[in-house]
Amino acid sequence: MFSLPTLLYLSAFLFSVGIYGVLARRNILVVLMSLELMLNAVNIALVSFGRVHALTAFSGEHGGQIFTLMVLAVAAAEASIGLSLLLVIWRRWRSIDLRQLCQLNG
Amino acid sequence: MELTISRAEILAILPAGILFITGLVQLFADLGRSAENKRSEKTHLAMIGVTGFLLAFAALFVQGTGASTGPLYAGAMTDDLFGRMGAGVVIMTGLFSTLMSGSYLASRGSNSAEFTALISFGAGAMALLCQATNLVSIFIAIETLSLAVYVMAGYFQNQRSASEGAFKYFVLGAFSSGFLLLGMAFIYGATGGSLSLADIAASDGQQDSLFSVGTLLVLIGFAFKVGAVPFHTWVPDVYQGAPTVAVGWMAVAVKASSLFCLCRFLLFTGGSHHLAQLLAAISVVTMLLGNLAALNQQSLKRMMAYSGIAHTGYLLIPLVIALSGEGASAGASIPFYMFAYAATTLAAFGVLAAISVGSDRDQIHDLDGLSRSRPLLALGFSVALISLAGIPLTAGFIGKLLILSNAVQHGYLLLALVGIIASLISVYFYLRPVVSMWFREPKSSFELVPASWGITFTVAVCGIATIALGLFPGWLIDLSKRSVEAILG
Amino acid sequence: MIPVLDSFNLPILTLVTLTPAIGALLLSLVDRNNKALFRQGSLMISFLTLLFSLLMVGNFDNSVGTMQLEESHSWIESLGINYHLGVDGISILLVLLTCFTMPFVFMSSWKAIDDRVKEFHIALLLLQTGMVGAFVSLDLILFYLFYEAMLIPMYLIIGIWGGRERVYAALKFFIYTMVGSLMMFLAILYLHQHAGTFDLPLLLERLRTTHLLDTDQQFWLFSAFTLSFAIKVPLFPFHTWLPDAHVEAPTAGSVVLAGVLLKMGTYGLLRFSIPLFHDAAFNLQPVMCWLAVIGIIFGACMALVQNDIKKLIAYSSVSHLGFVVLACFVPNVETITGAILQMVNHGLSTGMLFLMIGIIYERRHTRELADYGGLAKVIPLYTIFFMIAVLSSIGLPGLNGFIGEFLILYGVFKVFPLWGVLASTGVVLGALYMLNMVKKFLFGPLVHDENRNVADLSPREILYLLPFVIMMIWIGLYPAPFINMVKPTLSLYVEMLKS
Amino acid sequence: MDINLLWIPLLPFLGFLINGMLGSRLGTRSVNAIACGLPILSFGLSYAAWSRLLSEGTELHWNGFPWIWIEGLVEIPFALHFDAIAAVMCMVITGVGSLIHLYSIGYMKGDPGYHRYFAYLNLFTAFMLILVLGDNLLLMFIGWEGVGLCSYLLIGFWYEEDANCAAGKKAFIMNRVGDFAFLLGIFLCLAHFGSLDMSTLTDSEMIKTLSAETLTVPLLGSVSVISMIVLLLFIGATGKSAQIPLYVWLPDAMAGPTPVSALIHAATMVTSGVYLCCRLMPLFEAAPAILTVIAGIGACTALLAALIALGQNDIKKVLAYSTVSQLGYMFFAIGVGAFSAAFFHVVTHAFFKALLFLGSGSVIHAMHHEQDMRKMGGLRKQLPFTHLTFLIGTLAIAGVPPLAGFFSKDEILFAGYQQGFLEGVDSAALFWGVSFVTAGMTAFYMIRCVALTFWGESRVDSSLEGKVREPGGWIGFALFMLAIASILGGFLNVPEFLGGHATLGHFTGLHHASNLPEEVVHAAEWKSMFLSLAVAGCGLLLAFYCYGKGHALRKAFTNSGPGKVLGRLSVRKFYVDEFYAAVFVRPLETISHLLFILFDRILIDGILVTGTALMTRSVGNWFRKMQTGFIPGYLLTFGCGVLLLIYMMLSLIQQGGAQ
Repeated sequence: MFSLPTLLYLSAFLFSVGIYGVLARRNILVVLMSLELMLNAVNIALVSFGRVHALTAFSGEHGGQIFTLMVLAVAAAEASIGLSLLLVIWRRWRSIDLRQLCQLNG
Repeated sequence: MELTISRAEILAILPAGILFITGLVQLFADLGRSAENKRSEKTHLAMIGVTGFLLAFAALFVQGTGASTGPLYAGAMTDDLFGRMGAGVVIMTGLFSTLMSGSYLASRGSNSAEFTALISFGAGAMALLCQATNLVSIFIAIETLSLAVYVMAGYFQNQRSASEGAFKYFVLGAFSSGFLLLGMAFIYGATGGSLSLADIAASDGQQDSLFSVGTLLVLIGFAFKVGAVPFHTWVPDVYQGAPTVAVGWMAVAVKASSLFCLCRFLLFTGGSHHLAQLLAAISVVTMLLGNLAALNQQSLKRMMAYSGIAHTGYLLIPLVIALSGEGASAGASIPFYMFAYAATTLAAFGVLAAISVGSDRDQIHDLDGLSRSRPLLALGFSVALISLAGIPLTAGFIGKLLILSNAVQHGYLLLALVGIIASLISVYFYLRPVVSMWFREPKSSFELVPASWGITFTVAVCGIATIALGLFPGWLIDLSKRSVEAILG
Repeated sequence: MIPVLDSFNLPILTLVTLTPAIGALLLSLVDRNNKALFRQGSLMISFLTLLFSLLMVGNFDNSVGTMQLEESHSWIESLGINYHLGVDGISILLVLLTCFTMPFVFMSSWKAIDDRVKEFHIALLLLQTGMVGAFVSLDLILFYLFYEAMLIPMYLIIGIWGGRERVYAALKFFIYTMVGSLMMFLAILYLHQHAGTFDLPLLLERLRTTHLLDTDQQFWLFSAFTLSFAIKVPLFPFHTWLPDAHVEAPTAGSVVLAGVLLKMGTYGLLRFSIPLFHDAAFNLQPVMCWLAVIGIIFGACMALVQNDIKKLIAYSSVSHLGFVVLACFVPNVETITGAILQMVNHGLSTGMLFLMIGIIYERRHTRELADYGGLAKVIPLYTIFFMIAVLSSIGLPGLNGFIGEFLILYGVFKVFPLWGVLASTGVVLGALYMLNMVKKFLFGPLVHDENRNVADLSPREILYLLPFVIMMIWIGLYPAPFINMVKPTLSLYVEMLKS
Repeated sequence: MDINLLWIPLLPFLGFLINGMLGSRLGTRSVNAIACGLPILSFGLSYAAWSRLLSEGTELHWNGFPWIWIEGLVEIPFALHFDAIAAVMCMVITGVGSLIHLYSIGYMKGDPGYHRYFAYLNLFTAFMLILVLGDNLLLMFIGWEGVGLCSYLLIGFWYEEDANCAAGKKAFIMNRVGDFAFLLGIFLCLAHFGSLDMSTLTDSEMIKTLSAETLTVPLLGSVSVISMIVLLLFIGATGKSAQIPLYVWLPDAMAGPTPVSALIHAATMVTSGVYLCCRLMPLFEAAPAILTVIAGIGACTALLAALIALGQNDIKKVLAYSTVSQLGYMFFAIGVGAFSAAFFHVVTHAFFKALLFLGSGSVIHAMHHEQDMRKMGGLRKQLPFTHLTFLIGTLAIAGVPPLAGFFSKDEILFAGYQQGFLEGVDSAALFWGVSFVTAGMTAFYMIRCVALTFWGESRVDSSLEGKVREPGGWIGFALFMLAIASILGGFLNVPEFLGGHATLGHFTGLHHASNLPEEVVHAAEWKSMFLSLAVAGCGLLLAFYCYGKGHALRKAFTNSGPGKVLGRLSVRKFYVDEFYAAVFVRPLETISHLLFILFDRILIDGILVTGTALMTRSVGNWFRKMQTGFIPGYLLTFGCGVLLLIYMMLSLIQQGGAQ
């Protein structure tokens, strides 16, 4: 009952939300979440594309879905790195405000 | 159907495999005693690393100089000369970085196996990236190596600058991989569900503007990795914060592998004239901004960072030419330039590591009178700088010669002119360290910890290599040419 | 030809070019504290090179005007870059000049340089390879290689062993030169793209027959090449690096700079700019000639008001080389013969002047004219040698300076009287500033007590000054051998330009 | 016996080498022997060559070797030629030269730079001989510049005095200015004659063809090649031979030792300009217009110098200006086409002017280097011999028969008279008038000089009382010989109407038989002779009256208005030096300074070079500022980059679609 465009719009919307979050929020935790959101938004697109193309004659295998799984794995790893960095930063700065990290410049 | 893995397929992943195993071995070897004696050089780690890298390198030779084995693992990757060249650069860099890391880290009291292991892991990922021929494998390889590098960048946890740099790298990196992935999705969608580059090239979705945007987004993802303007903002900060050895490693290996992959990607997808134009614009801005911003830097690492950005700019020129249809062979200058760049940069960072052993010295004036206290280091660094400036009798000159002559050959006079002007500007800041090393007297306060054999060895070898490649580049150039022809099949 | 020599055919040019470099490599293995060894070693190496260069002259056939002693090996095939060497009448004297100067440069810095002796001698030897290589290479890239390779050692020599403002001067020298040479680099690449070769003889031939360049291309390429060489010469508006470089450089540096390096520019004009792009050269003749003439007069006027001896002589170089540039752009056999002789003569006279100023600087550590005066009484021998150098540089008939100037001025006057006349005024002005300098420097009352007990020339110093004097008198009274060496080449050259 | 011409200049040159290198080690005696022996030897050689020329009429030639020799383009050999004119000059140079060398032994005794002095003197002799013997213009130029160099060195011989060096420098530069023109002349010759050999340059055919060709010269319009050449060469001569406008160096040149003044600045070097003209007589005669100019310059120089000489108190200065004036005579003679007269005057002038200088030298020597005549007077008693010889010289220059000066000067004046009145050339007549007056003034100021120095009551400084005594030895000898020469010199060239045969004129081939009827000429000659005698006599008498006996007239004149003005002008040398300084020297230096500051320092170095550098660096800083360090900023840059690129991409695609 959902057509491809609808799904794509959804993913696009989520991706933009992700971008907005990354750009606008100062809380590192939120930023991390937004980053995840971006990746997952793309996942939706991939899956839906995969779904469509699986029906078409050109290629039988479910590349999109496989890709999505891979991305999930990667995203998990990335998240773990991100959180550990978050800890380090909390230890040094006693704050998780993005704008505090501005000693290196010029 | 039963599962078969052909000899070729084994051979193809041999280098990467060896590297991953090396990393594991290093971790295990250091198990148990990792916590204490972080101050010892732990030569055994270096030894393991070196053996690993040498083995991997040997594996490359086993793979030989044959053109290509065609698609392997259902088109996920291939094993061709081009890939091997890329792997070669990466492995070389890894080898020397491992050599240097021991004493450097020990002097900072944080020498544990993770670092060398991360180098090995990263190297493995990079080797794969150079061979990857499928969006999925490309993405995975990139992410893997990025994760390794994020950690290395923030390796000095007790240093604010390190953590800050690492985090910046991470956030921006994740941001960019978002776009990379989006681009891949677009391509996937536009080309009717094809993921392997071959299929993409074959498919008919090329004209679709969705496809063009997709390639553009992928390009942006890579542009971030190689530090092209306007996606370069992380470079200086990360370089400054990260351990000097790690910086050397990143500067060369990450850039090299990403560029090899990008080159392969663009040659396959064939891009479009529009993309070529955009890329040209990017390269012009990158060359100019990199060199100009480097002019007044006081921190050597930052200076090298901007110079790295500038060199990315030069390296984009052959891609522009390759994209614009005529002269895909222009890409041949990339492998050579990367080798030259590797030798030069490693020599430079070796010296930086040497002077910052034991303390955080990376100001230009910290080099004052180095030619008296450490003539060899001074000489090596000077050679490196001269090569970076593209002055004859060095590898850097031949690299520039290749790129610029290609540009002129195919009528990109403007690009060539900008390149010339940029390198003219660069002469100024490349000479500043030379001035302090040779023309100034050492400061009395300045006491150098004698450089470890690993660093000295690296500087010496890379310095000599820089000169040698400047004098007898013929064979490498031919190899590069053949490798690019190998991609095109 | 000396029959003995053609029996075994050595790669003479390679020997001449690479001997110093190899020597430098060997010396780099020696322990840095063994100063004497560096001095004697490099002296021997340079004498060996001189020997080879004489061999070269021995094997050089005066009756032939084409390239001789050619050596051609493919170097980087994939880029079509060859290791192609050769000499003809235009280059041989300059090679000779280089090899002649170097040994005495080494002798002169025997005492003067006591810090970082190792680096100094290695740098100088590499510099020599660069210079000779640039003169003999017939492949554009090879030429560019040597041309640039000269920069680094010279930069170090100025920067390390130079005077107070050395860093500024060295940087200025480097950047100035780079500006030009990078443009030339681009032009070389363009030429390659156009004619498909870096090989000079081939290029000349193709540009005339198959791959003609249109006017705009010629204009731009010519400008690119000429800019680089004009900076090196230095031609009038591009000259401001020279005084600084000369003043700050150590004696050896100044001597090499004035003696040989500047000739690289005029040589380049003769060898590349003009024959490769002769239409553009012809169209721009007025511009170039006016610049040259202005340079002659301007340089002289500047020299007139200097208080620093080295600066004064630096400006005199601007003036003297103006003659050469003028000659290059009014090409006929007389002028070009004159130009080549003038290059050699300027190398000898100015080189000697700088050597002698180095000598006095070693003793008094000042270059200000005001700090001197009345020295003739204290150091008569020095005075005599200095006077000879001065007279040769102001072109006294019977000394070398006159021959070149006469041929150039006559050749120019014959074709363009106006430029001939204007340029000739340089001769008068030359006498004016030089004699002013001599008067303030050597004659007049002995006012400063520090000068009362300055030591006269030592035997070593006489030993390395004497050859210069001998050459000056030889060329001045019997230039025939030198003229015969260049004549056949030049008649071909001029023919080529005519066609 | 066969004579190799090269030896004539080579011998003195050897002397230069030996004395120059070893002089300091050799003893005075050997220095003397070498320094004087070798010139005397070459005198012997030139005598031998001369006698051969007389007996066999063979002009010796030395082929030498190719000098500046580009086959078929520029062929200038290093060759010497010994013809009549050269012969006479050689005799004068080596003869008078040797005497002056001998004289110097006495004069320079005990000078620290003794050997250096003789080395220079020998070098000068060598160069002078090259100048004379050179078979082509360029070789002559070697000598020409060489003697200039020696004069520079010898004027500045006592270099501790700043003034002396200045004088030497001035001389050299002034000569260079002349040589500049000379060089251009040489270029023209080479360009049009295709060779610089004297034989070619005097070849009548070529000259005829070339005088047809014309050049267009700025300011002068179209001029025939020959005239241009002649003009340029003449300008060259004005430098060497101290004519207007380039004469100012000669008086200053008196800073050198007196024998030098005698040899270089009276007898030989300064006359080389005249020699050049005589050498190239056919060339000069082919340019009548220029000859008029030469005559004018000569006459004016003669007058101006004489006027200045009137007011000088330095004995050498008086002689210097008289030299200038005499040289003016010679050029006047050339101007009116009397080359033989000019050349004759060169010879006689060499004798008596050398004599006068040496005389003044011995006075100065006796007075311990006092040169101011106001501090002399009454020296007749202490220096009888010097006085006698000096007087002879004075009378000779004043043109009292039968001394040398009489014949030569009379010939010159007659030549002017002839052209002016017999051939009716107005300009010549005018110039004759000028030089006629000058003749009187010459006599006047020379007697004044004698009177102030030797006659009247002594004004000698008391410290010198009794110290002043006759310098004997070589000094006396030289004076004696030259006195003889000045007495007899005139008989070399006695004109027909006095029963002579103009020997010198015929021998050198410079003599022209006038095409006017015999008796007319002779009548004119008698007339002109009496006139010149008269004017000389008046000058003498006036001088005797003014300086010998009462001074009433002198006082009356000097106090009168015009007298004051004239006196002032004369003493201040008509402000010519000041004029040159104001118009040429100082402007040149100021302009150079300005250019140096404005152009080199400020414009090029400051604005262009440093400016560019600063600009680049500031742009670089601007880029650095953009690297703020704020992560949101970075992310924003990234995002904007993406958007921008996508936008560009899409618009590009749009355009692509449009096409």
